[in-house]
Amino acid sequence: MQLKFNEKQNAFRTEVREWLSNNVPAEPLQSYDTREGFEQHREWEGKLYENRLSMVMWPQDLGGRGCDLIEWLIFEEEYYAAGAPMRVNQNGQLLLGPTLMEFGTDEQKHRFLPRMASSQDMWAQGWSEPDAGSDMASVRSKAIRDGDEYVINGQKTWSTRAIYADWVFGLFRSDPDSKRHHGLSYLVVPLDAPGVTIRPIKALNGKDAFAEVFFDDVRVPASNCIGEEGQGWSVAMATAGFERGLLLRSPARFQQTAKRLVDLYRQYAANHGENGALRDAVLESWMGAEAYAQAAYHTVGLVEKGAKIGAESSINKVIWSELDLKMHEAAMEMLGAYGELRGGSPAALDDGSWLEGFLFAQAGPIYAGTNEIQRNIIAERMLGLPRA
Amino acid sequence: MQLKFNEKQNAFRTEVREWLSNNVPAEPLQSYDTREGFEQHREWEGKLYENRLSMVMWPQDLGGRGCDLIEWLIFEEEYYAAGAPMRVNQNGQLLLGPTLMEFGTDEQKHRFLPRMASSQDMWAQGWSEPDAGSDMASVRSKAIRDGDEYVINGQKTWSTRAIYADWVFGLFRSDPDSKRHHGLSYLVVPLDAPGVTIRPIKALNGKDAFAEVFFDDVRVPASNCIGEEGQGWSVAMATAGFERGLLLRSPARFQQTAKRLVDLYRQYAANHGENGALRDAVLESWMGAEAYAQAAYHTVGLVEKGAKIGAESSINKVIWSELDLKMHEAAMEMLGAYGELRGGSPAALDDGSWLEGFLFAQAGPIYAGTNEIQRNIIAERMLGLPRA
Amino acid sequence: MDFTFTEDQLAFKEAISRFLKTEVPPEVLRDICDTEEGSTSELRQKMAEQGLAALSVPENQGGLGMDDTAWSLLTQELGYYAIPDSMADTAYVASGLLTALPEGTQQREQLLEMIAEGSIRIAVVHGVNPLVVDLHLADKALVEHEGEVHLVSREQFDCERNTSIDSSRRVSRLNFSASSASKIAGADDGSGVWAETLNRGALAVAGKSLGLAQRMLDLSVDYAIQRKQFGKPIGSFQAVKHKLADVVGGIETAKPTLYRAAYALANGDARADLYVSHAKLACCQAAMVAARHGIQVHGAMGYTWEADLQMFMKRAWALQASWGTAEFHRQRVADDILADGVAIGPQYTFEG
Amino acid sequence: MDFTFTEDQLAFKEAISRFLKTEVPPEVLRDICDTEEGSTSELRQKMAEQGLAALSVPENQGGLGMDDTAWSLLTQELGYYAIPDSMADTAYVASGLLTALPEGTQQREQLLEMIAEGSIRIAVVHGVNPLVVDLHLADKALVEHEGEVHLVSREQFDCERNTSIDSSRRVSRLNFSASSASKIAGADDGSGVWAETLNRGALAVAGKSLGLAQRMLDLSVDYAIQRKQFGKPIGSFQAVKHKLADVVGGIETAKPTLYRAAYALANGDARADLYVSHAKLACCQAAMVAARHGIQVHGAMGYTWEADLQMFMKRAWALQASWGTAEFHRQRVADDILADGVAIGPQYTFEG
Repeated sequence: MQLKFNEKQNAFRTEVREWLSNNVPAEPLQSYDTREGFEQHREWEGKLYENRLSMVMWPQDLGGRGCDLIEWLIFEEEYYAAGAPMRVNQNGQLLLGPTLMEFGTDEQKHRFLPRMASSQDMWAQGWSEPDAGSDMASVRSKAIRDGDEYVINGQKTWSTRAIYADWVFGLFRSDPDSKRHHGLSYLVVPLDAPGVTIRPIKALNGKDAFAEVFFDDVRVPASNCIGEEGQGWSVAMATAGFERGLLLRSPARFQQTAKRLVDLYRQYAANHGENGALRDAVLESWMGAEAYAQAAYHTVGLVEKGAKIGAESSINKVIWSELDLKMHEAAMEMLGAYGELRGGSPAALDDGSWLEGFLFAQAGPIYAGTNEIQRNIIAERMLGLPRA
Repeated sequence: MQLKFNEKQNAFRTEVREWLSNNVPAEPLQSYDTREGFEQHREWEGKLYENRLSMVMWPQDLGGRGCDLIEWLIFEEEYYAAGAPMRVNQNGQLLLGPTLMEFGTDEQKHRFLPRMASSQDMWAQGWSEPDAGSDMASVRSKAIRDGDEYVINGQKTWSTRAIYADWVFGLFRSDPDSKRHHGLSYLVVPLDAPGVTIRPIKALNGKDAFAEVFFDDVRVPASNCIGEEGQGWSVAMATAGFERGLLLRSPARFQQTAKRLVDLYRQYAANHGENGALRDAVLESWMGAEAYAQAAYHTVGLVEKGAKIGAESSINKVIWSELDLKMHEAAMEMLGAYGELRGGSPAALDDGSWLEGFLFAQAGPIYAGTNEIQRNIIAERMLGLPRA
Repeated sequence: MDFTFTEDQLAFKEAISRFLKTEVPPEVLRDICDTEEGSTSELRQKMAEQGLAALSVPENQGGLGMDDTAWSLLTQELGYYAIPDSMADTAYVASGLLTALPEGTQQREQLLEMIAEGSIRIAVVHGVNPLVVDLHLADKALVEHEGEVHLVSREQFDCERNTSIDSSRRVSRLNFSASSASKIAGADDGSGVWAETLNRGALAVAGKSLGLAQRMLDLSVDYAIQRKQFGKPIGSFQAVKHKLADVVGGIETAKPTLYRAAYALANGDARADLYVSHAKLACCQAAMVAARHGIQVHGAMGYTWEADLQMFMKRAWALQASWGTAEFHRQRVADDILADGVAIGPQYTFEG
Repeated sequence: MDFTFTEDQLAFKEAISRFLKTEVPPEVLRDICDTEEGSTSELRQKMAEQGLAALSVPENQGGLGMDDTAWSLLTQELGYYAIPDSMADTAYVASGLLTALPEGTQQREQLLEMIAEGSIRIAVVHGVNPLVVDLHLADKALVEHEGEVHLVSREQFDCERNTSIDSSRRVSRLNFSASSASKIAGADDGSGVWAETLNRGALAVAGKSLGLAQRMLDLSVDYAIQRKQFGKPIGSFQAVKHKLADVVGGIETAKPTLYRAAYALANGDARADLYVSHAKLACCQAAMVAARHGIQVHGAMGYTWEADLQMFMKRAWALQASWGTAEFHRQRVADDILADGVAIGPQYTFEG
């Protein structure tokens, strides 16, 4: 055990820190759930990419800088500490990216990954279908092979920011007689292809954060299939752990929220006096975020020694999502009557940022596999409890 | 709505209060989970009975004084406020008692109820069987009719204090070919009958609080059957709500615990300073107990106007059992390092009474139908959610 | 001892419930959210016609003279239908305040009559509740100032508009200059009146929160029965059942505290602060649990604007700290039950 | 940066685990509970032979010179098997205390050698931990007195015996008269030493609690798989699954905090108090959750003396406030992270 960073790691931290302090926009970008904000974020991602700071763990020739997991953690720490913008292309970068790395042909990798890292291509995911939700294998959309093409018909839903994005990826039933997780293929589809219709779905905050994507005889070349035809389920599952795992929500995000909460409490206590229950909520938040960070370094250490991340991803998912809720609930309590105010309100204490976070935190236990599903996975895969 | 007691009610309260203040033993009785303590409690129950204060709601001719539910609540309030002994014969008085009232013949009522009220007969329940637990219908013990008698073979378990008790009641399979809740009969069996063997089960606190009861060709007269032969399930179910309902754990019990917790906190704060989190735990406790009390008066008001208690019993069960846990957890935190000490320890702060309560509170979410079963009942019967 | 409502009270509540159900279905609610004013005078007028405006105005001033217990039922209905209107602020809180002022206080009888007729909107402004709903529509405001009661007309105060997460809830802060002209009662009369008013404000929030909790439960139950996953209705999964069972538990234990508090207020109970704060905490907590479990049961659908759930969740969140934060009310409970020689324990459920 | 253990450390832990599993199965635990002494010299001797006694005694005094991180693994094993012996108090806490005293301190080297040989039991007595395990068996006690370190032999102190809910845990309070004869270090040296000692005591409790949590989880999983109800293993019910999944979550997030704290202590980190208190809170909390959900999953069986679960639950409850209550440790966390200008945030996970 050696809990010190080496020189290379320290140098990388310094470089990232300095670059961010010179480049993070002084004014927060607009919400990436709006067209304008989306493009602002695309621009920011381009800037990151230019400095090889978009996907630090990707190989150099695909637009990254070949960092290891420790360096990635360092990057994340500095990124969140600097208050840099939210990452807009994570569905591509974190879900499709690793899949392409593992299953993509060389041509596919070079075609998609650098443009994904730079956000020249923005990606939406098409995991869910109506009436499917957490049941990912109940895919009804079809992609039938016709010569060198697939003809796609069907519907995806809960595609994050699909109305602004350029591409969508997902599972399609390429064998029309198959059931459940058999006979599926993993395809990528340009959202401007003829036959694609996108209908926005407004989120809690009133913004078009999701969309339904309809496919009506949409044709894509067979080269848009990732992995073997009919093997889509294994292709998707091999990296599905990533979505739930470490990369999606790095500890730094929650450590930064915890730090802001500590600041909010100090301010609260200065105005209203100490409050034991709120103090404890703040301490619990800080400890929860810190424990998650330490667990991440611990896991990363094990991974570097050859261990595989398994159902631990599910533990992380449950922990950060519930931690995020608790932190925002505590913040709302401290804001008191002003907690309900949205940004732009003259009486808002923080221009509505805690409120926006509170709303988004509500989705945490739902997206990327509901916490109920995660708890089933922990119980069944880690503890060996029998399926119902 | 009229939240004032009338003169009769106030007079009753005064009578009970005075009688208790003159008669409650100055020294706490020994635990009723010991032979000696059990007999001390029997004696106390006899004294209550002499003054018609054992089963205040029962009719005069069966040993009670014909009180209504409001008067019963008043009795309970005074009883717990006076710190009077725990009731040792509740399994008989609250589970079998109402069943006899509804299904017993006149002969059965007069034979059993007054002696039950006075605790001359102490009753153990035989609801559970090995491998049955919360699944009450999986009865395997048999009671086969042979002329004017039943011949009983089988085993019951979790019979509270059965090693000290005089009688046991429960469901037995009188039709050997029947399944689940069909073909059961509700029988009462003297524990000194030939063929009955009792093996104690030690509880968490080390005392013989439960027992397994084995039946080996035990013969009881057919007149020991309550209700019709083969109708045992309906007989038991008609009043099973009572166990989970209001009567088993009156709000007064928890209000008294909450009051003690307030006292403990005041003492804690005097020694260690105010503590916001503990203060809040204490406030929540008081509010929880008070809400339960108010809900009880509300329910009683509705019952007096003709409403039936249904799944509300399950709500009560969940609420008081979890409240009791929280209160005792808060108390343990306040006792700090001394919380682990049992009665008789020189350093114990409260002679171990909070610890005993803490141990007993652990059983709350389990006995009388686990809280998981209760939540199923609430969801299925009150909300109409489909069974699995 | 009778902890139930009369047939008349229940019948009135039923009538109002039917009326609101018909007049303000979720579609109408959505339409009103999109208006500039956030509230419509038609709806206000219709509610007045149903008797809501006159409910607790004294009979002398043309009202029905009903007390706080009636409002403990009706505010639940206002919450259940998430009525985008500050009717209770005028007809319950302001009316209660005016009634409590000495007879003959300037404009007292006249304003009460107008409330009963449904021809006036009066906002009540108190430091504990800095964001005032529908202040921009108010004809008059009754304002707390150093314990005194001030009455100001719309043209005499500034209204700083703010945007709530609940888009049917239009909240503003008031700025005005207190003067002897605006004062209608001094601190000697005012202090007691304001204590009562604060309790009414909090109790109205409690009742609405409880109604919201019930509505969120009902929406979630419907969804859980109808929505299928893994080939079964999700309501058949224990995780869903147990969450909704906990919502029921929260509602059922909060309900009697609301009624208890209303009774205390109506009968001048010396411990009304304690009971009101208990009710406020319990009802708001029930609503928070209903919202959290409700959205979880709804899954991704619950996170959308399209599902009706969001309108009720947002109202519940907004009401959480309205008329006193949780800490404010916990402190009031503590001030009572942790005091020396206080009457607590099983004998004092009602007569403390 | 490497947040993992070496092969050697893990192998040593494995060996101790196998040894304890064989030597102290639940039956033996039950037998020991019934003895008068509550601990056996045979078991103590065998543990010493395995190298536990000498583990962190400096090599100069015949020990293995291993640091706190080794103990963060081994205390988990002591907890997992609920070892009814105060070995860690002597071999970790007392040994650490003596090692930290200046060389040449009266009896220092001699006592360390005896610890390494396994020929002495030394109790550590500090105000934060008034109830001392196995004090009645101790040959010596190291006692905190106004920041000084006092060393007293069994015949020089009174031992007030008390009965714990955990019947294998024999706790006593110590009474003695401090004198210049008993003093082996003054407050100048002593204060820093006691601060470290308190952290070691708390960390040993944290490690044991985490081991207990894991054992309660394992027992509950076994039970849930084997026990059937309504025709199915109860482990197939979501309510049971989700409870046990939460126990896993508690354990997995507590574990790295334990290692982090041990590393801080071993390396003289200025914020060791913060990390130790975090670990103590997280590990004790994990054990409390494992106990609560464990008994619930066991149903009535969990409430009995017969089910093994009870031995582990009781130990977990008893350890909850041992070497500092939750509030004591929360206050230490608050003292650090709520202070002015403190280094918190994502960049300071390790180098604050």
